[in-house]
Amino acid sequence: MKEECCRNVNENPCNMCMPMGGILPLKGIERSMVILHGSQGCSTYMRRHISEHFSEPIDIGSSSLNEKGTIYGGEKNLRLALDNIRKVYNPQLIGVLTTCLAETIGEDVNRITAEYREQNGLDDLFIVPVSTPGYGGSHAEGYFYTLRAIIAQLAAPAPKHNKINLLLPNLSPADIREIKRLLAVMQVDYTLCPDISDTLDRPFVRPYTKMPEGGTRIADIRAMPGAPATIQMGMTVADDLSPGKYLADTFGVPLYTVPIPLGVENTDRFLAVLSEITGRPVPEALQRERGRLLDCMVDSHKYNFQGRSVIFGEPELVYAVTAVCMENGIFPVAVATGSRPGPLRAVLSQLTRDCPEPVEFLEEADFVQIRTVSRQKKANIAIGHSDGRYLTEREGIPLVRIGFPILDRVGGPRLLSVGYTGTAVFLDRLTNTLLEAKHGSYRRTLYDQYYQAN
Amino acid sequence: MKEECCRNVNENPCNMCMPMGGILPLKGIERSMVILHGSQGCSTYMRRHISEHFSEPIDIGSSSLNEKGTIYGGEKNLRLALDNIRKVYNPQLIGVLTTCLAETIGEDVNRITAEYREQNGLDDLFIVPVSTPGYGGSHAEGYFYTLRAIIAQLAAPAPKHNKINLLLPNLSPADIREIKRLLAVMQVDYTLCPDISDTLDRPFVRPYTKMPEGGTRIADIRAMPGAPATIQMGMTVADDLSPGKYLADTFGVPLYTVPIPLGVENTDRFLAVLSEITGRPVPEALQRERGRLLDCMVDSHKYNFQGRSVIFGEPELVYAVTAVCMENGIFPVAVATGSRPGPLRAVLSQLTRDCPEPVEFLEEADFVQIRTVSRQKKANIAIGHSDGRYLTEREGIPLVRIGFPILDRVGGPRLLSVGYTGTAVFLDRLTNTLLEAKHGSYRRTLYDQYYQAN
Amino acid sequence: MAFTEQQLEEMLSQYSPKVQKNRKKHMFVRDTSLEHQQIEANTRTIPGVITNRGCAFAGCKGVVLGPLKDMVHIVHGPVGCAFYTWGARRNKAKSEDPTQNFMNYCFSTDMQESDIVFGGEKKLAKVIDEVVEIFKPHAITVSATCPVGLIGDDINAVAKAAEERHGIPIMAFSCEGYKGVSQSAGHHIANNILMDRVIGAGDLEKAPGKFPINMLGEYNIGGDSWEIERVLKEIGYTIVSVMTGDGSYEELKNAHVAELNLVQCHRSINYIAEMLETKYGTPWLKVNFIGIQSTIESLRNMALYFNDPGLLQRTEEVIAREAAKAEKGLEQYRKICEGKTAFCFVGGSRGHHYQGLFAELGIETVLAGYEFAHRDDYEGRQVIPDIKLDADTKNIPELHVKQDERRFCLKLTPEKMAELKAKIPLSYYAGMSVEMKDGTVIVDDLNHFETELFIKLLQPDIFASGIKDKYVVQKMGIPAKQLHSYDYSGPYAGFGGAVNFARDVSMAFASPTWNFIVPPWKDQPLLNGAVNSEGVA
Amino acid sequence: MAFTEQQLEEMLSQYSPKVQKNRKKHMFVRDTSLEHQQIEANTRTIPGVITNRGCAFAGCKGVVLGPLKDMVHIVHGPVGCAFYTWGARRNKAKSEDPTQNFMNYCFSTDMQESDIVFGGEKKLAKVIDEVVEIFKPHAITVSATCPVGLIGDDINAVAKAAEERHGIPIMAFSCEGYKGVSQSAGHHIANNILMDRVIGAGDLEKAPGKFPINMLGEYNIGGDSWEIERVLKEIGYTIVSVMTGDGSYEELKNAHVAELNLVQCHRSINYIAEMLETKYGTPWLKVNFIGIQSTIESLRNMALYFNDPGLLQRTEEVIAREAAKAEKGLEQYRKICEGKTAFCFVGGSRGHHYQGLFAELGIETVLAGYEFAHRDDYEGRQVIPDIKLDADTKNIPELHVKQDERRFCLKLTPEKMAELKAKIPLSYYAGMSVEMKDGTVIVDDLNHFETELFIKLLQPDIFASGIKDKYVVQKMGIPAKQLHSYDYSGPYAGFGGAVNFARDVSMAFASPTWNFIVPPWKDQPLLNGAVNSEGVA
Repeated sequence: MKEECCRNVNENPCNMCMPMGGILPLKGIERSMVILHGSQGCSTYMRRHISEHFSEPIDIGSSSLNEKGTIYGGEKNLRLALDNIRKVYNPQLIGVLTTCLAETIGEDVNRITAEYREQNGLDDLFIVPVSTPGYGGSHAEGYFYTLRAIIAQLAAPAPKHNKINLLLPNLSPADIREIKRLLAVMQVDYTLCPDISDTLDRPFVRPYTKMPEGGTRIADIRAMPGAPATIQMGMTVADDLSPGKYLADTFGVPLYTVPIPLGVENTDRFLAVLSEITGRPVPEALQRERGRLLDCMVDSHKYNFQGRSVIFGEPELVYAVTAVCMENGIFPVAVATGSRPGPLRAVLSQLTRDCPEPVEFLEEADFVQIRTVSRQKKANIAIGHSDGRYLTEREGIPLVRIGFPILDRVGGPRLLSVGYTGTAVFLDRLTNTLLEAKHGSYRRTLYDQYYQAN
Repeated sequence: MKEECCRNVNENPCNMCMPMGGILPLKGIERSMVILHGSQGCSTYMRRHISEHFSEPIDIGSSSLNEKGTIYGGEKNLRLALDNIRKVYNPQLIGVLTTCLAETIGEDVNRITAEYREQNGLDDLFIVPVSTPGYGGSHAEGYFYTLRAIIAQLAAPAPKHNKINLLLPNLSPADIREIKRLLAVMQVDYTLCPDISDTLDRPFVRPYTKMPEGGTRIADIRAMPGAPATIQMGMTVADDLSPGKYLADTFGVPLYTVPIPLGVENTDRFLAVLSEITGRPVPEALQRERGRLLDCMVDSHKYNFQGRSVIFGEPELVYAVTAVCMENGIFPVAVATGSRPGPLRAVLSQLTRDCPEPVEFLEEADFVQIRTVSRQKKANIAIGHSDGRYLTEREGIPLVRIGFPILDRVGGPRLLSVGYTGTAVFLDRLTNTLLEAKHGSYRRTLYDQYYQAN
Repeated sequence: MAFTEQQLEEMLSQYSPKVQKNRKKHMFVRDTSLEHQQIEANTRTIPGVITNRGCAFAGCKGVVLGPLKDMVHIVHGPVGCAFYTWGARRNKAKSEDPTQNFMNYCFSTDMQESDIVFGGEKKLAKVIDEVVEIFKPHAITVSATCPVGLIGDDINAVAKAAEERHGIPIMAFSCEGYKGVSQSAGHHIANNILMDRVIGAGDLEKAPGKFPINMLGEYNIGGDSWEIERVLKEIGYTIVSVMTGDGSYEELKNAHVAELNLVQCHRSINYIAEMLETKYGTPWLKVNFIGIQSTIESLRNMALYFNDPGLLQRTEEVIAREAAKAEKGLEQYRKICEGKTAFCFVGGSRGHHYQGLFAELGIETVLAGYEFAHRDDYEGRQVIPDIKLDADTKNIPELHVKQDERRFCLKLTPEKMAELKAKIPLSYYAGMSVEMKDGTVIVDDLNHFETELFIKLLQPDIFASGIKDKYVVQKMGIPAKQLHSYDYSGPYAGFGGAVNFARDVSMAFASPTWNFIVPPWKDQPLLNGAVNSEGVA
Repeated sequence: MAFTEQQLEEMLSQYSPKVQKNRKKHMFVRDTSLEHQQIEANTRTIPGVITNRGCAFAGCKGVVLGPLKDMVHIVHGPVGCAFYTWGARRNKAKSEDPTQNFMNYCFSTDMQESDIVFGGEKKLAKVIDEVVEIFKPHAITVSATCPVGLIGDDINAVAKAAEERHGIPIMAFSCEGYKGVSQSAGHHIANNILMDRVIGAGDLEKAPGKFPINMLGEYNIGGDSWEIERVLKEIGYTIVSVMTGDGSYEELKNAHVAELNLVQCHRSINYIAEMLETKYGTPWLKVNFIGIQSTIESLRNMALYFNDPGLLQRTEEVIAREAAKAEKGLEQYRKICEGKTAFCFVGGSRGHHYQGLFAELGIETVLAGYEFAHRDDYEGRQVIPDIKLDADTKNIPELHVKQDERRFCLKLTPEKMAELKAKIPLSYYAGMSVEMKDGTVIVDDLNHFETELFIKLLQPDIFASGIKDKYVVQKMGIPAKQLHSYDYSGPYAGFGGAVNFARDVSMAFASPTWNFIVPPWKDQPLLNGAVNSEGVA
């Protein structure tokens, strides 16, 4: 619950805005572009932040609405933006995300884009309008809402095939590649969406092309209704934001909801679902990886048991990280998200029911609240994106970086944390952070006392 | 060169002794055991250190020589040790490593083991006696000398086949698994030796067995003379320690010497050799991994260029790490090994010829020398095993842990650093260490000045 | 490599005729044989053409207000815009009073859908109350994001009422993102209110030391201002205020006592400079502390203005010592940089300022431009009367100040002023273009499409811009230097900064990393000379 | 779960008859109905049977000498043995004089092949000279590794000559690894020379405070000694020296002024305790500061010895306060530990000491044993006259001390002594076995093969041993607690340590990690009851 229900100021936010979240899945569709319908500042700020996290070019168009547009509407600008984006990028899909401005002035982007498409005879171009005002939710909601819109726009009745739909939350490219490896080992055919593993972690290749290779193929999204099942990593996704639910309700595709495969149990669940759908057992090679993770957990459990974690970020990631902490006795003292109330509370309270101390759960949290509770409950390890760095600077709580955005370190896209093997290296990061803090204080004493001797 | 040529004391050594190095390759052979012929303390100390690095049981027999043995010889004890090890472990191969004691009293282990084998009619058991007195060299020499002895003992004329011999220095299990993945992607048949990737990074599996699964198969080692080529990661291995040279000289197997595939160029070289031997090109998938590494290098090059590294450890690893530093402008100010003079000096001076400042090179170094030169030459990042922690504690130089032994952190066996993808995550560790130090000092200022405000 | 108008035309021919016509006006190849080369600037970016421009909110809250450390800056709007301006610009600050430094904080009213529907005034009022209660700041700013103006929240009224409630200045800035055509609108909005409400609000009637100056348009990115101040203080200047790097409300309110205003970034702050002259009779001097020669020249011009023998002498002494030291520092880097070329597209003054420093390293700037400048920043202030005011510009309110009857005082006689103006850029800026060489390219509001084409045509050795185009260009194989945030480095201003800059630029050239960009299995020329044809607008 | 002799026999039947016979002597099932149960100990480990035992060098340099912080400990030999004793035992130390703390250093003569051939005496002499020059230590030890004795280096002569050259004590320890049958030989060697050369070398004739004591056989692993000293000082004792945790040459040389010697680890230090009694007339008291009851008992016994009313009262006051606090701390952990069983195989005293603490947590010790103990450590000192001295033991020189004519002084009258001996373990140790319950197993020099069998048969909930067997047992699914190094934790001694221990042991039980050891696709019983048959020796 919120620390003070009557507090209004948001100091040091723990989340970004809805259109920011909408951009990410669009970047994981093959040859797709994004236009933000609003002031050009929105596009610039979001490009800046996404670029810094991924160290990649992030091309996002803007309809560059100005004062005149606020009075007469932005249709002309949006049409011009569509023209220009089409000419320069020749995309197969354009996502049109609204902003505070477009929504406040009541732009009907569904109509505008539909007419535009029809008038220009653009049968081969998909345009996905999504209503993502900044006040409509956090970037986490924007992410799933947009993913749902993409699929709702594209999916069409299709003959049955054997590719499982796999719908992902905001994961690192390295994590997505690891999930693909697991799928390959399980010999599963799949349509993974969105897939930023190539588009937002581009190799250096010649020549530079404006549009990156990779992303989920549009034909595959079109055919999603013919899939034997949908697996959605979305324990915390409300039904009205859920693309998997859409496919189930509209086309009857069976939906399996699983957590991000971070941790033993979550990875077990993912593989068990794959097993169930395909009828194929988990192969020996993955069982050995699991055995290695268990071995690693056993080896580190004593150090980990001394951890008192504070976990923050997007609900879906927060859920999975909490699971890893619970499995390893790094019991969370607080779990926080900047996002709005949703299913997280219920699944989290189930997950943390065996916690020796009650877990403080903060929704719509800012970092002032997170810092306060971390200090009060003596957290000694923080896990989340890099805006949590003030927990280190001001409270001396070391931060293990995971999630989005990571702006003060390199390699966010290369952070591997999922699957048995990924969990083991993620856990090593946690354990070693605890060990370093432990040795660090010992070292400090040593340093003070013996420095002159050396 | 040694800082003071006439110095005798070794303060805080940077290396271990020869039999320690001999144990490691023996642990990478399928169903093999080791007996240390000497005082039981040798076995106990080495088991302790290897166990702590790998978090794995390390069973090593001892002939438990005592004072009587020093007078009358240790043959009886060694025979008894062989009996008991055979009975409990039922190994396919036993390595008998001598120690200071056995060598000083002049034990003829070749004769003893040969007679033992013959007298007991042990056609199916290989016994590999190796002369590894503690004063005979560092553990790095012991490693290759033992690997050579294993192959020399086992290899026999064999029909031609298509499995390439791949001879490895002391790498982490995670690195070996990555090398195997590269070989699989390149569709290469191989005999990789030694292979500790399963034996010293055992999954938790039921039931516990005394002998781990995995390791290089003895039949494969026997057949090494029939291989189309040997690839040895051994730029720094002297001919008389070189198993690859042995196979070339004795059986005419062409020898390709490559560095550990750490860094772009070293990985290129490894893949190019595979390409050359097999006639198969480097597949697109690996080229993309290479492109990702380049992209990562470009993204981080500015931060890395501010690095002044001090690198220490086993010669072969030191060479490869130096290559990564050279590629990324983290120019080394000093490179040190506790090992004896060997080929490292020549290959290193070639590698570092473009360094903007001359690189201090220390052979047979101890940590007092390494600390002195690090301080004098203002190193700001140390790269090596965890005995370098005093560089952090006393000189404030952060340490990026790699190699053996890592005793003050968990996950040494899970440290991935080779191949394009491994290099990228290794490089991220370096870059983020530099960034953390940079932000750290900024933070300290912030902390001092603004702490009360918060 | 001199570029020609013909090449430019060819390049532009890839655009549709309409866009071609538009964009042609925003660029030219420098030709000193022509009497004057005009450019179009500060006009709307074409929708869908991806540029680096931000919005009015960015210019107001992000650039001008943000660095004022002892004020709490509340963003009224949904949380995103506050988040995006949280610590993103590396404008450093330190404070003697740690309870009055709010630099690392981010305050938002976090408007929700219901606030949009029912109005956010009450929430804003409550947030102000909470902020006052918790932080007790000396002053507060409230910046509006897009929806605020649209739903009709009267932030001025809310601020005024809160001001009365709490007895501290609370200023409202209607800098909604859709105002104007770029962040430039926001600078203007911020300038107006700071002039109206802050500057002159202090009680000082006389500067606390000799040769009192304000430093305008210096935002202390990476510590730039600290390096400049170090030298100025050593020469003997009294720095009354810095606008706004490491700046404070407390200093700013007494800025009227300065006897000279230095203008570093002309674009973002010339409004205040002009108004200070009108209101208090204080002339302003265009300075440029980027590069050794520019720094020396700026210091000499300042000394000429005050015309004090001691000051003149100390100026020369400090210059001699500092320049010698810096020259020594630069030497090793010049070897690496000599003969290279740069592409320099930044903000509203750096596109100009860094050219001199590049030149000192032996690097020629082959293309330069500004993100959000006006014509005068390219062509010089003499064109201001000729600038057509379009609707977007007209929407930004002008503040008309008058002489302050009590405090106005001419700092120089009109004769002396005229004499000095002939020698130094007093209350004048000649713009960027005039200093550029024939065959170099000047571009306004460059976009991603053109960036790529220019990179291929000009093949520069280094690309100086920001994070949004950095990765495009690096992926083309060209090192990039962020001149907005300095890639976590700095300071780059002044004598010491020049050496830092030289070191960092040399890094880009010398890093062995670039040796590896041609893979062994695929050997291609570094750059495709031909423009690729994947799409034209 | 009571174990029976029959089960033991069955288990041992997997050995060959010869080994079976040997090993049977080293273990028994406790049966209090028998008058006495004898064990064989301190005999050779069978070659090829993998145990945890180290060597004489480990016992001498690694255990006893290593913690003496103000001496430089030079290892004469190839570099390995020095490396392996570098910071591996977590014996903590702090020093008032930072120039005289060498705890984090490792010194080796790094002998090479040529030194083996031509002798290492000259090199050793040079190394001593260098160490004196660089570090100026108050005293130096030289410990020999295997080859030294074999090649005939006379380290005593080298040390003596160096001592004369430098004027500081330099002591040589011929603790070559092949001496004796375990580290126990090294303890004895170290004891002898410390007694001969250090203790009594100081000038003090009287302790600097009341109730002066030495604490023997306490190595301050994880700060144990600090926790014990805290309480002792509070009661009013003067701690003259600790042997050797956080110990120093400077303290040790005045150890003769103590009026009582406490013995914590009987095995490693009883030689000195005895010799101190012979030479100075100071009795020793066996103490056990592990566990709350043992600590209380030890404190009361000490107070009884000194028999001072104030001391007795303070003892009870401190006990009351500390025990209450610790009890409170233990409460939460008892719930987790209650009903569990432990397997406790450690060193030469902890195998005994920790049983009481386990019991206080509700954990029964089902098997206990020592790595390197002698019969008296199991059966009590009364068996010492009956112990057969084999060749290995005979090789360790005995030091025969005599009464110090000047300093000898009976601390108690013979009558008082006899009276006290009836109440408290004065100059006596009853051994581990006597306190163990029927049906528990006592094993000497346990090996890996037996460990596995015992684990399967006894199914303990926690395994307390060291790093070499820890991973075997963890891979069998049983949590392990290192009682050599404490897994980076501690202190475990005294009142505060008991709570730390309870916390750490509870961790092992409560960690959710253990919930995951049965994979979902393979459900097996936690332990195979049947002994597996992969091989028998």
